Amino acid sequence: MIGKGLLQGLAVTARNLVGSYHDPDRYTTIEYPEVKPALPEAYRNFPFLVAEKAEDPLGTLRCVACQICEKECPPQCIYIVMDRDEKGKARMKPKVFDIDTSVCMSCQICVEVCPFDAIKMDQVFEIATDERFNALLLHRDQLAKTNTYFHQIHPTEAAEVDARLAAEKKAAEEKAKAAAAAKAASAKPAPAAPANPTPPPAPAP
Amino acid sequence: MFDANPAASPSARVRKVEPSSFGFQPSSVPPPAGGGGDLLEISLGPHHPSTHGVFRMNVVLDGETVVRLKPVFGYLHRNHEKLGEGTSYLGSMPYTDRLDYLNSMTNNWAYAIAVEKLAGLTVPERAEYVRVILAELTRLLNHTCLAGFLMQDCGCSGTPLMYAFRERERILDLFESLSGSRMMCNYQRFGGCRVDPTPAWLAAVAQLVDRYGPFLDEFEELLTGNEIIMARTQGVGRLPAALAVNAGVTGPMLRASGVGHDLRKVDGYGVYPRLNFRVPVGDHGDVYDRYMVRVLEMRESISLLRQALAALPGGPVLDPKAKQRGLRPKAGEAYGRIEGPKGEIGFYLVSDGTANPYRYRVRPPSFVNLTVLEDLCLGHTVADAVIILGSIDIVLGEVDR
Amino acid sequence: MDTVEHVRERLLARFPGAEVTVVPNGSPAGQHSLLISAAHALEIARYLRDEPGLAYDQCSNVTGIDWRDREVIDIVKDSQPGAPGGPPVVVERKVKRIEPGYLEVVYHLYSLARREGPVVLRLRTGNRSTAVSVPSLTPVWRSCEFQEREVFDLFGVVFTGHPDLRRILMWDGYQDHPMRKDYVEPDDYEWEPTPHGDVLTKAKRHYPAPTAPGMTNDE
Amino acid sequence: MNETQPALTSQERDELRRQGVLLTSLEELYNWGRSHSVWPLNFGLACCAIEMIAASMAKFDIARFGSEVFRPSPRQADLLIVSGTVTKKMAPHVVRLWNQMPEPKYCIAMGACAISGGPFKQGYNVLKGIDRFIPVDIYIPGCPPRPEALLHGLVQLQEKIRGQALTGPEAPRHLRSDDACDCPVPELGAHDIEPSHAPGVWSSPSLVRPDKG
Repeated sequence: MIGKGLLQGLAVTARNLVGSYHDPDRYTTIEYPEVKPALPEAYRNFPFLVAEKAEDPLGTLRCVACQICEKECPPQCIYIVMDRDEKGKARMKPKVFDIDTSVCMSCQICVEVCPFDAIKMDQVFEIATDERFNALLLHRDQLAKTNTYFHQIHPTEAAEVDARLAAEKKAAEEKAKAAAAAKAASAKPAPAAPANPTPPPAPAP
Repeated sequence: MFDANPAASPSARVRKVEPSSFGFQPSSVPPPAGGGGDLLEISLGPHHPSTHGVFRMNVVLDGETVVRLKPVFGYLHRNHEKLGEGTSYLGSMPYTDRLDYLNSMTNNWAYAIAVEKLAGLTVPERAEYVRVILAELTRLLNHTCLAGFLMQDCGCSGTPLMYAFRERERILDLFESLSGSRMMCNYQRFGGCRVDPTPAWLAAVAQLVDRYGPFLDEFEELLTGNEIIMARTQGVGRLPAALAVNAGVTGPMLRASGVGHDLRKVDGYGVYPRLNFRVPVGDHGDVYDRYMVRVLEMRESISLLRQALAALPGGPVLDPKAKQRGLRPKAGEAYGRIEGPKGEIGFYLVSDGTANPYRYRVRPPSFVNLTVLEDLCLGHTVADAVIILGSIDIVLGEVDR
Repeated sequence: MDTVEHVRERLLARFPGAEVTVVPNGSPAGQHSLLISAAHALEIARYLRDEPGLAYDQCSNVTGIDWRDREVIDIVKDSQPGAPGGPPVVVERKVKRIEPGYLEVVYHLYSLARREGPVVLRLRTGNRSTAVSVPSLTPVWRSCEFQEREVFDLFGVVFTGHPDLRRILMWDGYQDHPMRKDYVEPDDYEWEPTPHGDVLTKAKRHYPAPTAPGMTNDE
Repeated sequence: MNETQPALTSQERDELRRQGVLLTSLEELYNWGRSHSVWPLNFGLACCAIEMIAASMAKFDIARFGSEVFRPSPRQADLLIVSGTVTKKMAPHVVRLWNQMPEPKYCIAMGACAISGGPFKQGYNVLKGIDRFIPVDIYIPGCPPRPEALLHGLVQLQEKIRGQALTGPEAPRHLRSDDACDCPVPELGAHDIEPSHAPGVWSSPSLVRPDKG
């Protein structure tokens, strides 16, 4: 019968219309500016730098300015300059750490390649602006956010990272202690085997 | 000429509604014999609501009949291949998300397969199953949206697309909670996947799979038997099987023309040989068949998802020996391809032993499928050209790269 | 499974004069390819498609590769007259020569009917500047039509016998072939706040000379 | 109406409103009406266009902001959402669309590509930001921005519209006679588009980078 399919279709739309008043499966609108979306833990937008202490974020950055992320960033939106003292010796922290959010594609590769867990992905997405140049170029003071904040947005990952860093620190300390003990022991009787302490791993701040 | 897949049961080939069951004439009009009358040349696009992006067709019309049609490409040519040659192997992975931006998961997978071939990497079994789950979710997402867009082109403005996007959001929520991003997942890695899915996530997938069947029933109730849609799409844009094969057409469009060619069966990559599914094949090769094949494929995807979820083994999802950063494959080349929702998506990589590929080539299914656009549109009205283009299922990010 | 050697033998049996060389592939993929001479390309392609035992009915992928000029060092042995009366001394010297680059077009063929493939065909041009034509395989496989146009557009390979050889991705008045390795892109590096590598070199032209030390807009 | 010193500050106005006194100037009424009927152009470029469509669909429902009327013709649109990568081949068309839109018109650059070329910035056929040719009102970074981020950008734009004075030098373009609203359309040249940016529309601040050392 001609028209049966049409009527069937109209029944479907009618079902959806009525359903949208009582069935949450059919009424899916989120009232965005009033109701904030429930972001999943994994959600990522732009990177930020993890700092240990809220009172001195720039002094306690985990970043050691090794520039791996700068090199690996596919769209090249990271710019790092190592902080150096008067003699030119590296202070192992960034003097300049810029991320151009007008280029960043939120791919998370900087997070994956960072050996120091210093850069992580933020979840702030309400960043529309009318300023083209400087507002979109984030400097290290804007990027530095505390570990507490990291725990708030990615609790599982942050707990993992903290546990790993603590374990590494402990292992490093024990190794240093053992090396010192071995040195002290070997210094007196026979200076045969020069202690060859492996360089301490990641200088965990 | 071609043996349809033996696994495809006859029921998959059944046309739900025979074209003769209603009184409308198909809209295909033979081109005028004498070529009399004035010809009109118009340019559809690059800004046109029905060209699925910045695609342009230069159409020559006799009255309302298309007598010549030349596609114009390049309005979204963003140099994907050139950038791929300047980026490391890992760095190209997020770029593949942006090729066919509806289906980032399958693009990732195709690229990962190509690199795994090039570097000789193996993939843990759990990762293979996770890849199947994600690829089939992507297929559901793509085909649902395509049906919505196609109906938009037919003139049902809004409603089917609205329903399609409602379901798409549910799949995107899953992608987002797994990979962190709605569209640009950047999830696959060489030798596995980036994140291990949690049991809660797998339960959410199972729940979605359970409700997708009823949604498809409703969607089909709305569209499949609709007389206007049948009148508009049946007999329009017929693609003969021989031409489809010769013109490199792949994916649902090839299968709608009656060729049972599906890389999941032919190449048997991943764990597809262990899963049981049928390959739907069309009989007429028209727009309606292309729609129908996709709907049937979604039904098979649901079954595939159920099997993959049930058989998902434990273990790691990423080969710990596989190098991601600083991968330097031996000099040589590899071509890896998978059955994406739009057809055969392949990556051809040439390595010269350095950290960046010497040549990085994407074989884009929708670009090659467009080869037959003119053949399909000749003799039809300009309104039919729009739905023929819609049924080819193009995404400009992939056509122009 | 057809091996390239097997396909090569069949081709040589059918076309005795043709040059068909196996190009080995060093990667674990192990997919070797066949380099065919331009003179017989169209015949060979037709044979590959129509011969029932081969039936490569679909050309899936067509692409170009730009191989730059390579510096090759040959070791040449010269014999020089040695000490008077003694035997001549063999002196080895290294001779540098430039192996001219060429453009290469790669075709990936599959057989849908026999579920076989891929057979990878390669065609090479004479050099990168003047002798850049190869025969078009579009008359054999329609799928080459747009892909060969793309290779023409981005690499500058001229396909003789192509029905509609125009630029496809770039606009018509464009003159460069941007996928070539020696392509120089236009200079629009006015605002590059995070440059390094090549981009830094290119962007530096646009930076004003620092007037006073420490004058930056970073801090 | 005195431009330099408004009779009431906005705090005083809010206070009066709380006390139940409704004070509305013509300007406020006019801008309120304009800001809640911003009709975008139905124009998608790339990936971000999908998120723009998603924003207009049931879940995010841009109709709550009065912007659900996506017009296929630039003659009927108020807002150009540049949603995706603008290639050099496409740039003249985008500028022409902008010129065809009637004043008052606004432009949102949605996503990294529209702002600066984004991840494809170094490509030979990619325009490094649509603001090289069109004055952009709101930039929404992200790749792609979530639909909520687009809605947030739209709210910012509405606030901007509400803050526009009707007279004086800060008045919107359509109320001034001195400002031409047409942007020069670039030409497709032999190697690049010409010019590579419109001098009157775009100029970058001078940039001194510290040495990498």
